[in-house]
Amino acid sequence: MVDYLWIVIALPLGAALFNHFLGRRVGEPRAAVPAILSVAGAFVYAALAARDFFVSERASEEAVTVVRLFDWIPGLGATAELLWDPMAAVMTLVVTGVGALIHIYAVGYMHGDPRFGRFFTYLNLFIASMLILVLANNFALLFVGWELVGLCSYLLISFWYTRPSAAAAGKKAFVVNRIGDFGFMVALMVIFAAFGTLSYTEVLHEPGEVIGAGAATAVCLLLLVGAAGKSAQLPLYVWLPDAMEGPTPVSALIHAATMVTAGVYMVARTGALFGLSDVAGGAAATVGALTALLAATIAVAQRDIKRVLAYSTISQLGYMFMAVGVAGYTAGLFHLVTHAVFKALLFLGAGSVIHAMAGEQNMDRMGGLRRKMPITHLTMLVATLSIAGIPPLAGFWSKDEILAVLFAKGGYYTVLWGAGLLTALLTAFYMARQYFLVFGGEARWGEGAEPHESPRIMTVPLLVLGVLTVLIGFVNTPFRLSFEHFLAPAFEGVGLLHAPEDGFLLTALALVSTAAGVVGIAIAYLVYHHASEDTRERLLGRVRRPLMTWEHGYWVDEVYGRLIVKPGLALANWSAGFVDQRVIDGLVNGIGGAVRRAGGRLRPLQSGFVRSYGALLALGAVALVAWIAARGL
Amino acid sequence: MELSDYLPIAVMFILASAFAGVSLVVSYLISYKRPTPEKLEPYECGIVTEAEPIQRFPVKFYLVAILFVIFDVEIVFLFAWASVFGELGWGGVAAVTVFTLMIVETLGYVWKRGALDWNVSRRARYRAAPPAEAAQEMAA
Amino acid sequence: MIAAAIVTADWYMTLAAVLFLIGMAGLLLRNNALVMFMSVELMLNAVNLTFVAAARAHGDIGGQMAVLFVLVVAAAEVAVGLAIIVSIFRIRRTASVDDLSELSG
Amino acid sequence: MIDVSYLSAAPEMMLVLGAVAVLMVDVFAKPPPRVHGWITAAAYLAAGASIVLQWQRLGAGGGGLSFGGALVLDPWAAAVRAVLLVVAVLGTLCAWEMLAGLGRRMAEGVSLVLVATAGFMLMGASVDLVMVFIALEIGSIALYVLAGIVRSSPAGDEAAMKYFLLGAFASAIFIYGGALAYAGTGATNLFDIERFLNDYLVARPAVILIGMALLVVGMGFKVTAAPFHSWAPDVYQGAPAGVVGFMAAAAKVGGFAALVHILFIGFARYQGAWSDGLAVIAALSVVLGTLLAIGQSDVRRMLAYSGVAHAGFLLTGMTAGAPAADGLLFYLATYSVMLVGAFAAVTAVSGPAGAGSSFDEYRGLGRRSPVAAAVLALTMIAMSGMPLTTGFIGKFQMFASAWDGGYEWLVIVGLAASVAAFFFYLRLVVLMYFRPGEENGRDPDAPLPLPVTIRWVLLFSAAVTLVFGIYPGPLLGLLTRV
Repeated sequence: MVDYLWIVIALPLGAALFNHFLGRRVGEPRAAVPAILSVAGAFVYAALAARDFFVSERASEEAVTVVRLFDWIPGLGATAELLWDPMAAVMTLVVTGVGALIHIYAVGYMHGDPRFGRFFTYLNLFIASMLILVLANNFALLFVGWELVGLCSYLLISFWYTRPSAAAAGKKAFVVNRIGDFGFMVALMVIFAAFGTLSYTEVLHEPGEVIGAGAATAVCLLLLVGAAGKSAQLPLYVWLPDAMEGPTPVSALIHAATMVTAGVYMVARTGALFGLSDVAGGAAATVGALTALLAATIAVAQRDIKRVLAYSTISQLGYMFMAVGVAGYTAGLFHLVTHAVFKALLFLGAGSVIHAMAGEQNMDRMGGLRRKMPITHLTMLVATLSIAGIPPLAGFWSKDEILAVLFAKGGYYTVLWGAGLLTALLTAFYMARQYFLVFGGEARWGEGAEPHESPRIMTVPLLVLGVLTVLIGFVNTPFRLSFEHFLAPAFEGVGLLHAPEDGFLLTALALVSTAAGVVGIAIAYLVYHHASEDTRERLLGRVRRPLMTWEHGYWVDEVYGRLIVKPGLALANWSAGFVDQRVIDGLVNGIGGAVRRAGGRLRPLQSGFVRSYGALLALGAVALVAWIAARGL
Repeated sequence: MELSDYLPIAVMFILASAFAGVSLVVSYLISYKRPTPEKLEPYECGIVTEAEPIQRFPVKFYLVAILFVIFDVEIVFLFAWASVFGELGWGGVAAVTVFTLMIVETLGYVWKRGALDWNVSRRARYRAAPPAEAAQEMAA
Repeated sequence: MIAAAIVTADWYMTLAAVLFLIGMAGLLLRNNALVMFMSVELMLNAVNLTFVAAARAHGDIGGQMAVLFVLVVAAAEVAVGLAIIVSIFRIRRTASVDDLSELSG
Repeated sequence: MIDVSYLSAAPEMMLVLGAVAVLMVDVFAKPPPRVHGWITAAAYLAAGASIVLQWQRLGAGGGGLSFGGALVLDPWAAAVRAVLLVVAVLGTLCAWEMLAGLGRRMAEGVSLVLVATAGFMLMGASVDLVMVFIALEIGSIALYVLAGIVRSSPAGDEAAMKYFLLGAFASAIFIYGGALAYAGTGATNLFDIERFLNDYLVARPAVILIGMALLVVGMGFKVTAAPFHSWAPDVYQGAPAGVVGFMAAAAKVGGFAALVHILFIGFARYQGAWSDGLAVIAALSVVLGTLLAIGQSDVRRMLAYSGVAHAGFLLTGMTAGAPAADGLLFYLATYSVMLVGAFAAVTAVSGPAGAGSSFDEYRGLGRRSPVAAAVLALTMIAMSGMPLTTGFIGKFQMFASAWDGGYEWLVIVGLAASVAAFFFYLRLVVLMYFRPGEENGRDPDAPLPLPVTIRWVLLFSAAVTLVFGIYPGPLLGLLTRV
């Protein structure tokens, strides 16, 4: 079974190829059939292959299998090898499981799109790439997957490329990710230089014997740069909100459930290296905490239903970074799994709402959808409560474990625990706010809008995910740490930080975090549901200033723009009204522009005159002669 | 004097090149540039040029001259061969024969293409088949 | 005997270096393609002089052989170069290379 | 005295024989174009067969010096020949339409391609500076003529003129370097130079070092390393589309082949001096090439500057010296196939003899010619060093060599440039797929005619780029024998 693990990757890849060549010919509904079947098949195969891991009494070495496919780049110690251990299995199951549901949902969502087949091509290609990423057994193959998911993300964000904003968002995502990739590539070079190979098996097996703490810190910080790019952490998170220009199933699959968690996965995977460096771990946790808090505040003031979820995703990814930063890998991965489920559900629900409202995304023009869309409403409610941390839903267990781990680490990390708690409160608030704005209260939609429940092909995945949201948390409760035991073989020899076992402390922590969630929901209820229109206006008027700052995401795009673009121009933009879209050319296009200008400045070198070319050649020759003669003498 | 003792040459090479380079750059940077057609004439002397200074020759002179140069210079290798004729033996003879055949082949090609005809008529006949290309054919 | 009066290989090589630089300067400063081309020939002749002088100094025949090859290559270059110059002259009526600057950037 | 092994020059002999046959048959029989095609194919086949024989000889422990020490038969020379043969076959297919359009001068065009290939092959086999020079000129002079072979094109003439004047200048610099090296060591043969430098302690090696630097300059010109690159954009833009890919790839392979012999054999002793020099040139090439490519609005100029950057990457690997040789060869082989593939697409768009390739012509190419657009996109992605293409593996090897050689800063520069390079490579891809076709009177979606020869080239280069990108083992295994 495990020997043929490549089938898991080959299935979606084959479907992608099929749709690439025949997608247009087979027509709309049928193009989705191979796409869905391949991903579902991959899920089933992976589940069967993971069967052995559930037998708990096995020796841990046996649980880790390396499947060798072929010699890839012999000189680099990069063999095409797949690593099948519990962590890879968990990731594979999440990717294919959630992926399959989203594929089904997309059949309804993308109905009528002229490039229906192409959409599934990209989606399947993404699944295959993501599986390469999680199954790789060396950094080179990891990098392959890493780049490919980036490429798919880019293609899918700008899927509706006729919209200029979609094309710009795609570009932004790509460029910001390149910045992260740069750090990652340098990290790979350093790892290769230090270890002489890129294979996990050799690099991650007691790396402390090969490199010292200083080198480990450098490697881990570089890896962290890469992870921050892919997982939208400070300061590279700016691309993710814009990525919401893509179709909603894409947002659910790539920008919530799977791809953006690749950074978390990578840090967990390289836990052996991070274990050598407290600095790098602390940096990861701090970045995560800051990102979580910052993104949560921004989410509070968003009006676009998808942007709320985007910032919420950034915030939740911050949680995961906090966990893996303190070596709480189980907690981080657990939250990764639950988050994949309930955030995919939230996105799909939002997509269902957008679908019903004929493309409307502004929550100010929604309201009262509870009765029009019962299934969507119910599932969204479950997911909202889950992310708000209300027991016994999935989000409660995983978030609670992260906070417990942080608290257990103590010292400086208690501050981060506080930030996490505050974030939990804010999370509950903005999610409840979203719920009340969309489903509660009176209908505020305009003339001619006729909201209706989505077709069954979209609601069934919602229901499945809803049930999962209720149940999946129970795989790892403090009463029964099944998930932790399951993952244990993957973290053999890594200093894993566990949640405290003190029952009283655990209960106290759980009560505190639950209270935070309840308080957040209560405030939202009072402000957005209970209070009259006037009272609400008056209340919000008092906090207008911070709200506006948050609505515009602290003007980060603008600030980035200002750092690069001419200060005068940026100042004009600043005072011109803080229009997010107008200054979207932030850091990204700023750097692009700077590079392009530098290129432009060099162009006169190439004047077209033979003699100036000759002069350049001669000067170069003289300089080289002088240099070499000076070196050699 | 040591053969490798050429530091003065190196220094001069660098100095001279740097001087040339720097003066080029400086003159480019500080000079006024107001070109007029007169200034760009090869010989600017106040009187407007009416014709090209030198009468141009027909292309056929050039062709013959070039062919002469090529064949003349190629023969240089025969001297080198002749001076070690004895040592090289039959292998040398074979190599030189091949070399000579290549030259003869070139001669055959240009001859057949009409490059050696002072009189244009035969070249015109050669080109008669595809007349459209006649205009492009001049310098071939 | 005055030592300086003995003409050693160095003298030739210095002369060759000077010739080479003159050729280089000519190439960079003149704008007539023919003259530029003649400058290249001058540079190649400086190379020949260096080869011959060094061959003499080393008592080695190889340098002299190299000269023959350089000569022949120079002749081949002449043929092609002049053909290109003539071809351009036919279309543009100029041999100034500064007029050839439409391809740039 | 006579140590002539004809096998060690057999491929070149076959090609030259083919060139002679094409010319002779043309003047005496005035055959249709297809006959030239048969002769050319026969010449390539014969050359390929000789290369196979050479490999066998090498495998049996044969090889070594020949022709009075001017040529060497070693795995490097044989492998370079194989690469060049592939480039030549692809290049000829690409250029075929242009060549056939030359009418009575077609034979000249075909024989020039054959002779140029022979010349660059010889560069890879030469271990004598004079021989390198002759080989270089055989290849280069043929390329000068090819650049301007379409008579009606002013851009082609300008390209030929610039290429010629600057090329002659660079050649003069190169052979002056050879002369100075000879003056300093008393030998033009690289093995003799190596022996001299090993046996004698040269107290003041200025002449030798200057000579070496000038040799590097001359080769730097051929491989379009900055700052000796300025001819490339203008020549690529002005020369007839069909031959540009061949010109660019062949000159680069030949130049690097010779540079490797010169530096790794002849001047191995001075590695400390030249690897620093190469590092500086490499950094300059990578940075300048990338920056200048970003601002271009012509595909060929963009490819030229990207070629400058790629020369920089290759030089980056070369700084490590001899251990980098097999990686270099892999990079050269795969990059030249990509390059020819990209220019095949350019040929399809601008027409066989066209000059210039404005970005606007590529708008909506994805719809007009899916094959050309897909292959061009693939080559762009590969050139940017994306994993799962040969570009990634080649680049990674270069960086790994340089890092091992202690040039960490150069690797960082190269990585940063690779990141920036995504801008312009992706720009073309976006243009082809995500922008509507131009609207200057004709149907923006009108299918683009794709001659069958060009289609072969496109598919072949795409296949090589992908297959060996995913599974480079066999190719690497073959080339590591070098």
